[in-house]
Amino acid sequence: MQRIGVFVCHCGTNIAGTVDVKTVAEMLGKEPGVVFSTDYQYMCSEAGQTLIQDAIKEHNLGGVVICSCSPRMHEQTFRKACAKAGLNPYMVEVANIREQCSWIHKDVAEGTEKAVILGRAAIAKVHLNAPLTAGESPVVKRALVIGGGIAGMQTALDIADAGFEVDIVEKNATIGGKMAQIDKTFPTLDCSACILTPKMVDCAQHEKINIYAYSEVEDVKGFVGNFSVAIRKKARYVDETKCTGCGICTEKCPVKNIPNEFNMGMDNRRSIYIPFAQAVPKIATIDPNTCNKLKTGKCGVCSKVCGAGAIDYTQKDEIIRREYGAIVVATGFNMIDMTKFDEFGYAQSKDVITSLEFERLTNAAGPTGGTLLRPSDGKHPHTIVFVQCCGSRSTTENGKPYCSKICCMYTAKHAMLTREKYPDTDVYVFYIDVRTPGKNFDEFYRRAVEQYGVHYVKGMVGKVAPRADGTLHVQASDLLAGEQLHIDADLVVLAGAIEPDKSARGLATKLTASMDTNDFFTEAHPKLRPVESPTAGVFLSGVCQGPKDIPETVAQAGAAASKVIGLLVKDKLTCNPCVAQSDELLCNGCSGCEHVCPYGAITYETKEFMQFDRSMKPRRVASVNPAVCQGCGACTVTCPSGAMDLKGFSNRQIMAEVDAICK
Amino acid sequence: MKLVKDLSALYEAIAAVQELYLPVENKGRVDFKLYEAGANVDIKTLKTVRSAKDFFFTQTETLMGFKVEGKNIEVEDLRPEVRPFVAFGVRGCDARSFEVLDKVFLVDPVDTVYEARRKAGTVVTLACGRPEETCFCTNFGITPEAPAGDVTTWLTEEGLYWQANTDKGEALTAAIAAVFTEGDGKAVEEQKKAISDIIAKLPLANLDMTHLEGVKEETFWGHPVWKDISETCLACGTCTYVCPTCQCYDVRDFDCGNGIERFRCWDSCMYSDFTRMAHGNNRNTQDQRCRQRYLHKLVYFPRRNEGMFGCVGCGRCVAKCPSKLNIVKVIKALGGK
Amino acid sequence: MNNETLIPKVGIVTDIRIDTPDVKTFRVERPEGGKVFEHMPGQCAMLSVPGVGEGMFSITSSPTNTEYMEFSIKKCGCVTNWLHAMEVGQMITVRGPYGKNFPVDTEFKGKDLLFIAGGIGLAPLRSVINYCRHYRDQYGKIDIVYGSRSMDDLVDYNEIIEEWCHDTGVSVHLTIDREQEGWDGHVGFVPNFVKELGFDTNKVAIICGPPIMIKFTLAGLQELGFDKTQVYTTMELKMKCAVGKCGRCNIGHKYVCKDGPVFRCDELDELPDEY
Amino acid sequence: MQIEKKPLIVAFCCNWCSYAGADLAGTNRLNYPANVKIIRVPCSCRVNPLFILKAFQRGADGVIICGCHPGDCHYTTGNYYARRRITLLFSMLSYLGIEKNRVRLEWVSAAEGAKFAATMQSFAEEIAELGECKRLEDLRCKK
Amino acid sequence: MQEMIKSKLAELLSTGAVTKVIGWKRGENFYDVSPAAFESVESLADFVYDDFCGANLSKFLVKEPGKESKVAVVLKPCDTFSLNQLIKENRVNRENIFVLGVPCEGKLSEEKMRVMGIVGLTGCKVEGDKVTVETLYGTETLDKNDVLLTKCATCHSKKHVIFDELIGETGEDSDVDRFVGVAELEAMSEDERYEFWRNELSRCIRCNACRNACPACTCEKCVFDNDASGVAAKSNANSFEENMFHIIRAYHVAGRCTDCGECSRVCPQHIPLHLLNRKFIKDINTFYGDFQAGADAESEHPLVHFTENDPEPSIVKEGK
Repeated sequence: MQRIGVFVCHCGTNIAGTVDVKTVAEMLGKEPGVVFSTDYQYMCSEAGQTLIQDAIKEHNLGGVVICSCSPRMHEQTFRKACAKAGLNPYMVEVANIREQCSWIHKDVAEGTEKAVILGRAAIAKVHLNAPLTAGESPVVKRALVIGGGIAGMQTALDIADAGFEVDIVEKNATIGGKMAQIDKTFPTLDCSACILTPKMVDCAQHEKINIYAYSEVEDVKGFVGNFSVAIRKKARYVDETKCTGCGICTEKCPVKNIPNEFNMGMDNRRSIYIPFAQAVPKIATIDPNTCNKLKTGKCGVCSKVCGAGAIDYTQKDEIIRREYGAIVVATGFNMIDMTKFDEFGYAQSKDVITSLEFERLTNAAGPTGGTLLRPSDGKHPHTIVFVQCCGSRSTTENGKPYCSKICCMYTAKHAMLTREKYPDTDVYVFYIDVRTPGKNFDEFYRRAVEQYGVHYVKGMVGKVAPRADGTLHVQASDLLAGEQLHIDADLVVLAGAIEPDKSARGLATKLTASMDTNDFFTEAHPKLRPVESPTAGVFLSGVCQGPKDIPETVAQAGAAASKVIGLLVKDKLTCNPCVAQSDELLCNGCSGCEHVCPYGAITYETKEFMQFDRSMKPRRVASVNPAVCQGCGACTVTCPSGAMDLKGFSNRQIMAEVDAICK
Repeated sequence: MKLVKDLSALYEAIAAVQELYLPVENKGRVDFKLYEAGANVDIKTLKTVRSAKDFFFTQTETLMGFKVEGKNIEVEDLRPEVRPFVAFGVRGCDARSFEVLDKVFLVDPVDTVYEARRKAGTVVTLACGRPEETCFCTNFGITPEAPAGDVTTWLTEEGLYWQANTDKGEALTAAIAAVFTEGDGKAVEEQKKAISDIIAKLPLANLDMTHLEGVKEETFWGHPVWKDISETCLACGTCTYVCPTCQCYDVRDFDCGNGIERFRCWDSCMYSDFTRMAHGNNRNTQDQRCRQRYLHKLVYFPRRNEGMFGCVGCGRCVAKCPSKLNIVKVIKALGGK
Repeated sequence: MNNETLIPKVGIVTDIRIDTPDVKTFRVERPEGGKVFEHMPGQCAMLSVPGVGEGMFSITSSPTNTEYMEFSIKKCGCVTNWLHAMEVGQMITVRGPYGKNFPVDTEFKGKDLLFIAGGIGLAPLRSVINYCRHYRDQYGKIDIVYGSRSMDDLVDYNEIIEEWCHDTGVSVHLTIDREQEGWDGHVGFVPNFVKELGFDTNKVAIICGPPIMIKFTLAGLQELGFDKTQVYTTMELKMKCAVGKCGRCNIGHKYVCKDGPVFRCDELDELPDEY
Repeated sequence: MQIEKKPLIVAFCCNWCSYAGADLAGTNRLNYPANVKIIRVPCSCRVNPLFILKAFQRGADGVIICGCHPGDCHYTTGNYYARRRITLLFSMLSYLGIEKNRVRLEWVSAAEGAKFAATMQSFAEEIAELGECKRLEDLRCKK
Repeated sequence: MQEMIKSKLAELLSTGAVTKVIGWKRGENFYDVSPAAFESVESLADFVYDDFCGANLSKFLVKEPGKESKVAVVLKPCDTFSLNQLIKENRVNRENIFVLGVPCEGKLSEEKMRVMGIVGLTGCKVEGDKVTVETLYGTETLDKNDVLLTKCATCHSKKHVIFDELIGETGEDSDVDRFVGVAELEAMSEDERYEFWRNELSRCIRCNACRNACPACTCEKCVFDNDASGVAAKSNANSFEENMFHIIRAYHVAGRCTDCGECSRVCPQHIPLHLLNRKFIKDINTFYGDFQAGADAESEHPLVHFTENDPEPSIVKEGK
């Protein structure tokens, strides 16, 4: 029997509005073992925490129940507060009377009754809580960054600058990511490549950074501080150590008609290629799907022209296994497939392009050398229609429910740059809303409208239809004017929604990290832990967590890096003490638990046990590695004798909660 | 001699005055059940699966309740109200078992629940028309042809002969006087004779029990039969639960959420945790537990109760033990056979 | 005798004294004051915590105490853990008294008495000792040999030092198992200490303690010339009903809860060696 | 005092998805019946059939288990094991003649606050229709 | 047959290959055959192998020390599945066991004879499909099929899946549909099923024979005996506890139960407990593919395994 203190939080009116907190405190005060019960405005506030700490000391509390918001919100806060008052933090239970009570019920009587019952369950549980002490596990002082875009690079650089080794795994042949494809950046209009490529070089040259380009994560084992990751280094058929990046092979290769991904397929590359001039690492890669030599065995031109003798057709994928203390996910984004949107005519006309394609069309290194030309006939477009929210903020099947966040600004940028360079061009922007919450953003947008005379039209484009003469008939509504517009455009640019890279879901499974329904990685806490995933030791950087622009990405990258550094500077980590535990005296040795453990945390050994007749009998018994166990409890249910139990969520505790709830 | 020709009329008559329990068949198994019209009464089958001890010593019995609030406790008497009842069709062995149980429950301090039931119950026994090969009650001086009880009955071709033995029996007889006619009782004598003849042929009816007379507690202490039996004893409670005289019980608390109920339930000395307590267990191995069970019936109990054995030879354990271990084997083994 | 064999009365804990690190003494009264029932030295009571369990404990206070009963309880299992966690004012249930008492009014009358206790074994004897001290003139000389693992494990140390040691005709001999700072008394195990003290055999001996201690002390007393009929002891076994019915404490033809817990050592000889 | 006893529903929710989904339902102020009481477990695979039976013993009229969608388990595989275990248990309960709708398993992600509320609403309605659980009750707990 | 087995066992004991034999021993009459341990060649005089050796001896191996000395055990085909399962779960050390496989043509149940109203059993002779029973009250001739143990009437295999030596020949898997009983229940309405099981389970006296005889129930300490488990009980206080005990008993052996039928054989109340176990077996076969526990000593049992495409529990509502 513990001496229990109960603390009921008002949460302003969040709880007190629908739950009679005084009654709750009074009723719970009558529960067996409860020696102190009170209510307070904000338990999580410093004053609230002090109240709890004082009560612990004054009433010699052995257990604390806090009736407040979700334990997912403030359990840690209260545990820490109680620990400061000398109470074991695991003697604290939180009854969720806000998210799961006051916020969903309107009737005070109903809410109060439920709050009391939830409080009772927590009290019943605390009675069976045992002080838990966290174990320790060592930290491997190396980080893995998955994704070599600006997010990944910045994270890697920041970690490496702090003196820790970092590996970057990039699935493409070069790092750089989407930012490398962008022409200019808003709102400053500085050249993207000019600010990005030096960072790429920094990464390549940093003694603490090791880049695995053209590689993918194969599997992930282990746990925070001790991840073991298998990296698949895909075969480039080019010896990295020998290739000088001279590019002769990429000029001589006879297979010429491969759409160049870097330029969004708007020009061609060879079968052996270097994605772009500033690629890092600057190493040629053979595309095995198109290479004649690899497909048919006939050719071998590149091998002949390579002075360094770097071409190796026999190269195989290589699996490298390395240990890491922390993993940062920076898998970035792609634009959604616009061909699904029939109304925009993307599939019907070459002159309906995405904004990223537009970036390439205006980029000096792009297919047109930076001159804005229509893809279909290479002529200068005179009327350009930009369509925002193509697939964003959409409830349709093909669209995305969220705002892609960057489109408003880059569309303003595109419109402005077009008007600046080609003042004879008519530029229309169709928008639902223009969202410009950022430093100098609104000024930038207003400049586009006011100085550059971009026609901003509030309304959505209903139909883009290619005409026989090559022009595009754009049907749209002007919501403000309340009229239908018909525009004959030469070029339509779609600001498509962005979505997480397709590889992210598979990766999330490997990392046991969670994702939301849009495949964005979930953060450990949306407000307070935005760069951590719920899986300890896995951090989030960049758009894989949600849409953001470059400065935000870089900021988050730095934040993720600082979290990683904070982890890596520790020599030991304290483990989650709510882990499984095996009672040797009850264990049958059946190995059921071992089979279901996803972490390989359970091992068996044979021990001799004294029988009642004093003879010794060998028996296999399970033991749990507390550093590896994550506390899911799969083993506990597999165990028929109940030898395996989960600390913090023991059979007795859960049953006590059931009992209390069903009282 | 009193004779009942129409058995259903008898059941109805008894049921009209008291609760009537009698053997009822259910999927080939017969057990004592409360009589209700249309019940599939089966008084020909010799032995019910469960013994008749349930009448007085039920498998579970709620005794009291506790209301706990804060530091306060309130005790509530939850013992059931006992209404007068008739146990019909009890065989001689089970009838003896009541005497055995009396020696435990009715000695000071008297078990009030048992006592109440015992007082409320009228036992109507039935002579064993067809003794079985598992029967060995005669070794304990039981007369299956004329069993004890408040009333003894014989089921003959003529009908059911009825003989009241006690005041309670007379009272019941008087209460249902209308169902009786008079018979000459010849059939009873014939049946007694027939039963005796069968008993002479029963394989276990004449066990040598002389070696159990006047023995001390430690006489059979180190006997090899204990280890022998315990090798394949499954440590289940079948023998104790079908036994009419096994009376060990446990007192347990059940938390109902809104209070605590303390109840008594059968327990078995064959269970490994029977004697386990906070600091040890004085009967740790199955051979010790087997020894306790059999010696209790054959030596300890007689020593305490003027030689009365704690076994009544009903043969249920002989038929029901999953490993076919039983007290007959023990008696024989102790006798050197 | 309580008529309702298994139904307890409610008692309230009015005082809790910490004797040793694992022994506490609880004072129990009726909620309205006064003793829950009368008893004789050596008898036991069933204490229970509803929902947790019931256990048999010897009554440590003397029957001559008219206000309350005391129980010295060592923490060793589920029920005792709960009892140890109790606070004053807590209600528990009590039923009893159970078992045979020490023959204080027959065999012990007028005789010299030798009490030998080890550890928590003093608890059952305290009731007799205080009873005999209360009726001092009815008994001869009283010797008390008491030993424990260490000084801290001596139960009722204050009472022993402040009361028993000052009584006339009462000699107290204390010992602890191992040398300890602050202890200038005897060091050694109880059975050996008894032999060293070398009592004359014209007295009744009462032993209580761990089984191993009882065994060796009994042997020691026999060496000194004691007959088993002069030696009494008290036993502890798994008990549930305390009225000689449930079958747990059955050893041979005896039920410890009813026929014991006090036995004369020659009676034990008759029983199978199962305790 | 109470005119009509509301059916009691126990919901076992895994910490990572369904409990978070329940929180989200709260954050979005999505109403569902108050007779649904949630017990937090680390994972749906922590739900022992004993807990479910215990809940019925104590007077629950319906039990629902919620976990992450298959494939999304925070512990990777927990809900797959849970699915097998729970399927077999439900099948056995039905085999014993206990109403099939007394028990349910739903996958609710952390993002599905609306689904959580809707699920609880529909389950509560279903249980209300079934009424008090008589086939798996312990009368001692219903006094 | 019996003599061949006996001489093999005698050889094992006399050569010191094993120090103990677990077999069957003749008792008071023809059906009274009990499992027994034999430690000397002389003691084998009592050894018996006949139509009443229904008990599955593999369970008794669990308490063997599992080291140093070797124990011989006589196993019928169905018993070998149990042993395999025990080996898989490391409850028995294969190295310390000598398995003598013996053929089985189905064992008889004297209890079935009693239920048929044949009492005072004194003798019995089996000839082909007929069984002639001597009783105190006359002689009866019965169809063997009617008095086969329930488990033998729906025997799933006469093949020894593990043995060191065979006496006679091993058989084949049988094609008897052992799920007929389960299917009949499934076809009933919910109410009918409820009534059926209430009638059956209400007879349970909680003697634990089913549990203690079960070769899969070998827990060091059963949850129902463990006061700390929160579900410990000694008796069924009411229908809930009857249900709970039997659900959990069957559930704990789900995927591990080899369908040896001991639970039904030993139940003094003749509760058809195998129908619970077989329901799980049938469900596992239907939902997750055919699986026979104990068929080998390696394969993972279905509850510690999964596939991503397993059916959802809603299948229970949709189907039968």
